[in-house]
Amino acid sequence: MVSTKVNLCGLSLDNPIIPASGTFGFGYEFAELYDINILGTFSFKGTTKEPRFGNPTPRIAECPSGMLNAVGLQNPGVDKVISQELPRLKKCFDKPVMANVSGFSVDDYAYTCERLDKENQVGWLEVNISCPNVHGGGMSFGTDPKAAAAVTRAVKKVTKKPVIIKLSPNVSDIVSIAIACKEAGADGLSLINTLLGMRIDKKTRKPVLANTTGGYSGPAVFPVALRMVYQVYEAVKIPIVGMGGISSAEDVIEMMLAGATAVEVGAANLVDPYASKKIINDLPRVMEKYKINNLSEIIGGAH
Amino acid sequence: MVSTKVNLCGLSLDNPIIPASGTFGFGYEFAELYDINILGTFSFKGTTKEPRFGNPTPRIAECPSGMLNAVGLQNPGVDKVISQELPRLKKCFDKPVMANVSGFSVDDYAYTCERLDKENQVGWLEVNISCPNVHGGGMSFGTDPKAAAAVTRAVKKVTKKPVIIKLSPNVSDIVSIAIACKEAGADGLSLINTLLGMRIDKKTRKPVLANTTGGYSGPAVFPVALRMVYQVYEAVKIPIVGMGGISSAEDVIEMMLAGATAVEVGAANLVDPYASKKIINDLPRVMEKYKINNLSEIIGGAH
Amino acid sequence: MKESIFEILSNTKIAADIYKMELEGDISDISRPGQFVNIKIEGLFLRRPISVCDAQNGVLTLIYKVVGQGTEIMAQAGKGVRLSLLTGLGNGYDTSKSGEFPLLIGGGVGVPPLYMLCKKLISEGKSVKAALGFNKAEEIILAKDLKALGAEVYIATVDGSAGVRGFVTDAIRDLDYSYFYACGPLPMFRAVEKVAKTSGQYSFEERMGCGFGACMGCSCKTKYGNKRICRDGPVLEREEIIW
Amino acid sequence: MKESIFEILSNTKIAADIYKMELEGDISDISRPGQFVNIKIEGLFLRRPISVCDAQNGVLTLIYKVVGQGTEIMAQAGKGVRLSLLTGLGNGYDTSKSGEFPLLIGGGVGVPPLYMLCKKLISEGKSVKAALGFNKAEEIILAKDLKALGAEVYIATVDGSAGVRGFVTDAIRDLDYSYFYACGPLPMFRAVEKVAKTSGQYSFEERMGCGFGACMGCSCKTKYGNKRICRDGPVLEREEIIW
Repeated sequence: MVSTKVNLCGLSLDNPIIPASGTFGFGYEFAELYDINILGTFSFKGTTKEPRFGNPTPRIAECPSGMLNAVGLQNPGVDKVISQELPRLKKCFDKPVMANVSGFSVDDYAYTCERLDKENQVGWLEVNISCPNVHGGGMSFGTDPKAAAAVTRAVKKVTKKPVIIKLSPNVSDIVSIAIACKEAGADGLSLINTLLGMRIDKKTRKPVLANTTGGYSGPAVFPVALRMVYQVYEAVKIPIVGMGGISSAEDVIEMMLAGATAVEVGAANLVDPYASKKIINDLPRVMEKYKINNLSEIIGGAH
Repeated sequence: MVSTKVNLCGLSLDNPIIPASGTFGFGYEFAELYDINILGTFSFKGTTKEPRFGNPTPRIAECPSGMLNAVGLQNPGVDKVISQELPRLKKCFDKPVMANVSGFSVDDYAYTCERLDKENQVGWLEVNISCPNVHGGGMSFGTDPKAAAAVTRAVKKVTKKPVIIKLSPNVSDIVSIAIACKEAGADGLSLINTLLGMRIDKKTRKPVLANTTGGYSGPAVFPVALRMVYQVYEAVKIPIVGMGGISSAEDVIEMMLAGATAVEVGAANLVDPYASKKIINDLPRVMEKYKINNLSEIIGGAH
Repeated sequence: MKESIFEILSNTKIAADIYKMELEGDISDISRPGQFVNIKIEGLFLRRPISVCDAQNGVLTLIYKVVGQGTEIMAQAGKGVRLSLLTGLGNGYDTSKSGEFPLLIGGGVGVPPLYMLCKKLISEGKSVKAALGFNKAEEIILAKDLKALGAEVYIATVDGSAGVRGFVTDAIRDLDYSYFYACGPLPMFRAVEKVAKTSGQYSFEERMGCGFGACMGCSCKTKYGNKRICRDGPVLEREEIIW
Repeated sequence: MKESIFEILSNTKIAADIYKMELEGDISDISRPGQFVNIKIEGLFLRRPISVCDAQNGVLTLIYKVVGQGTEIMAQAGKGVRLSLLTGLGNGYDTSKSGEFPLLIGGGVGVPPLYMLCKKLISEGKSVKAALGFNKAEEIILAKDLKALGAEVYIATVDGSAGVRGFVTDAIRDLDYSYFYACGPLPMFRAVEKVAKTSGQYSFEERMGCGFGACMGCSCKTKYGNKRICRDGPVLEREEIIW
């Protein structure tokens, strides 16, 4: 009997599978399809201080082994998330949820995190300093070690919950950002956010996305994500949530060998709504294939 | 009758199709398969001052819609390239060839470029400041605007031939590198080199590549390449050679709409040795599909 | 919503660039006309949403136009090919508001979902008029089929090669109707909006990520707040739309 | 080298994890035993190199072991499936150096290319011995076939379930031979190198990019300079190898 349990920043997960923010809403669309309590946890839709509609459409484009999105942090705002989404989630999810937070200033991040810190349903704060689809904010915090550290410090001041900083892959040196976040007090890191990409419609000769560029996700980004998780694991000894194109239990093993304590599954949920469930069901078989009894023992195993 | 002619830094190309350095050797393996004079030109194997064996094997790994390579600039060195490869090439290729040059110091680059400047067969110098697979050099020049400018200036001093600087995508801000190269006198830019990636063998629990990481190429990187070409075209008005996952005439059109004057075809040549020929043969039909009479007119058309 | 495997029974060209595909599979989740299915296509990452033309006796009928990579591959697929479909997607048309003599307004490849809608309305004892707009006679689809269901069909073609010359709005100007249901391109909607005399419902198109409400890829603003075309739509009521 | 489409005639399991695939197509470029083909596999980017077991009368025979993603997909492919192959890759074995009584040394899934080599040597009037090493009796392949060609076959198995107990080197110690041709895993080569009494040729394996000499993905150093396993190899002469 194999064990899929892992410990993420002090909280135990039945398995390391975490649907990624922006691909799982606030959970209840998927709760209609299967019991989402089988998940390790999930990261809910990126939440900001104020409600946001996000970018104009089209927001989605097809790519080789992946997709672009330029949703732009559409969300009801932290007030409604607390007053409406969390109570509704409580009906279908008993576990601590990962609260994904974005902002446009250090104060934004601190405000939203402080509000969510008071919610018992929230187990971790995943602070997204890497959204490529919003202007004046988002990714800019994720490409400068000083700004990344400033956000981390501000958030740590207002919460006792574990703070996981979500990093951008669109940088020359992700290790320097990771180190800055760790030294500013981050309890964990999640990576990678999407790669900045673009498609052009050859008939109209215009960008496919109304936002011109978008975030690339799907299996195509997996080798880049794996490399960055491997590099960050070498440099900082705080837990890493690995993500980027994970679509099978085999991918989960590979990402954990690179150094991930848990993994987020993103685009795969959009193509197959049962993807996360299937991965969880496949894990024990794949663990046996690779002679793994205790999944937590392979974390960083490739180093 | 459509025209596929383009002008790259003062030299006319019958078509914009250029097999990329490292995927076409010095041409003659492919000359056994088809008349390589149908090409716009090609960029020969990255050449350094001294001969290099490159990295230990395995050097290659499979990826979703692409591959990793960590060859590490294996080449016979500039002396043998001039004394053996170029004469042999002359027998099967009448057009000016693009000479791809790498180095480990500014002086290396200058030395090798100065030697190749004297060769009539060489039409352009493509200066690779972005190889992700060599240590102490290669990519480090491509991730710092000052170093990129220093290489560009040194090379420009020793040659009258058009100098095209090959940029790395593994940076926070490729536009700043592009501007630095242009201001240092670059006649053109080629992008993107490969994305730094990695795979792990789940059975051995070790990296697949002996070099641990490698360069990711193939259709998977096309949306990232397209985005960077689009951004660089907005910022600098020198010709861009666009590359990254191009495998069809449709891709060529899309890359030129983003701002490329010509394109390099890389990984596609390795999977289908006739890929570049097929793309050239398909171009007129695809141009008609999109109502393009003169290919050079669509350069940057999406802006 | 249900994920299941369908097998192609037939896939034939019925007009310029327009194909009719019949598939066998589990249609139990398709509850309303105006819903769509999301199809996994070999070699592509995202599924492709196609509106349901008809669904009965375990057979799903799709009529689609070849407009890009996805539909090009679909058009090549032959009998016996098995495809993964998500079924029962979208809200679909609400026939309870139709009144006694509703009007269907379809433009080009927007016509197919109106077929299943027409069937339902007629089964509910309503007398249905259908106004269909096309570029030219060769592009006309489903006109005979709607007549066969018992609808009064009015045709408009841009080049006048069939029916009245002009747009579908030129065909409905003098018609009497209790309610309308529209499906077609956005310019047609804007034209209809100007001349429509009653309440009605429009079915919208948008590039989608998931097709079931998870990714927020196809959001739009309405008078009653943000809606997801794939889940809260694709059918919106005239009164809530912000043009 | 030639790029052409082959059609699978049969694809059957012949031992633990080992499959035999017969394909029909243009084999005119396959000129020597020890060459390989590079196969495009649906859903994967890189082709997969497989050594040629036999090629005659328009039929190509491959014997391969399921070791990863590519060979797993190959093992699923049934009769009638069409595959793009690059044929005539690699230098292959040079039989002109064999002398009158050459020895073939094969380990596990390294045995298949020795079949076509054996055929050629025997057709040249040479008397051939073949020493084959396997883990256990269930993994033995091609022993009967080599006998049927007229070779004297010696078997070694690690668990002693067939032939002599031990490695293939334990089976060749007392044999007389004029030259040797080896194909198998690197540890076997190192063992052979210690006991071999004559000159010979080894066929090497390496992860390849293109398979035809363009990408420098499979380079190795030899006493006569750098060589590409895919084009200057896979067969190297004992004298040039740097161990």
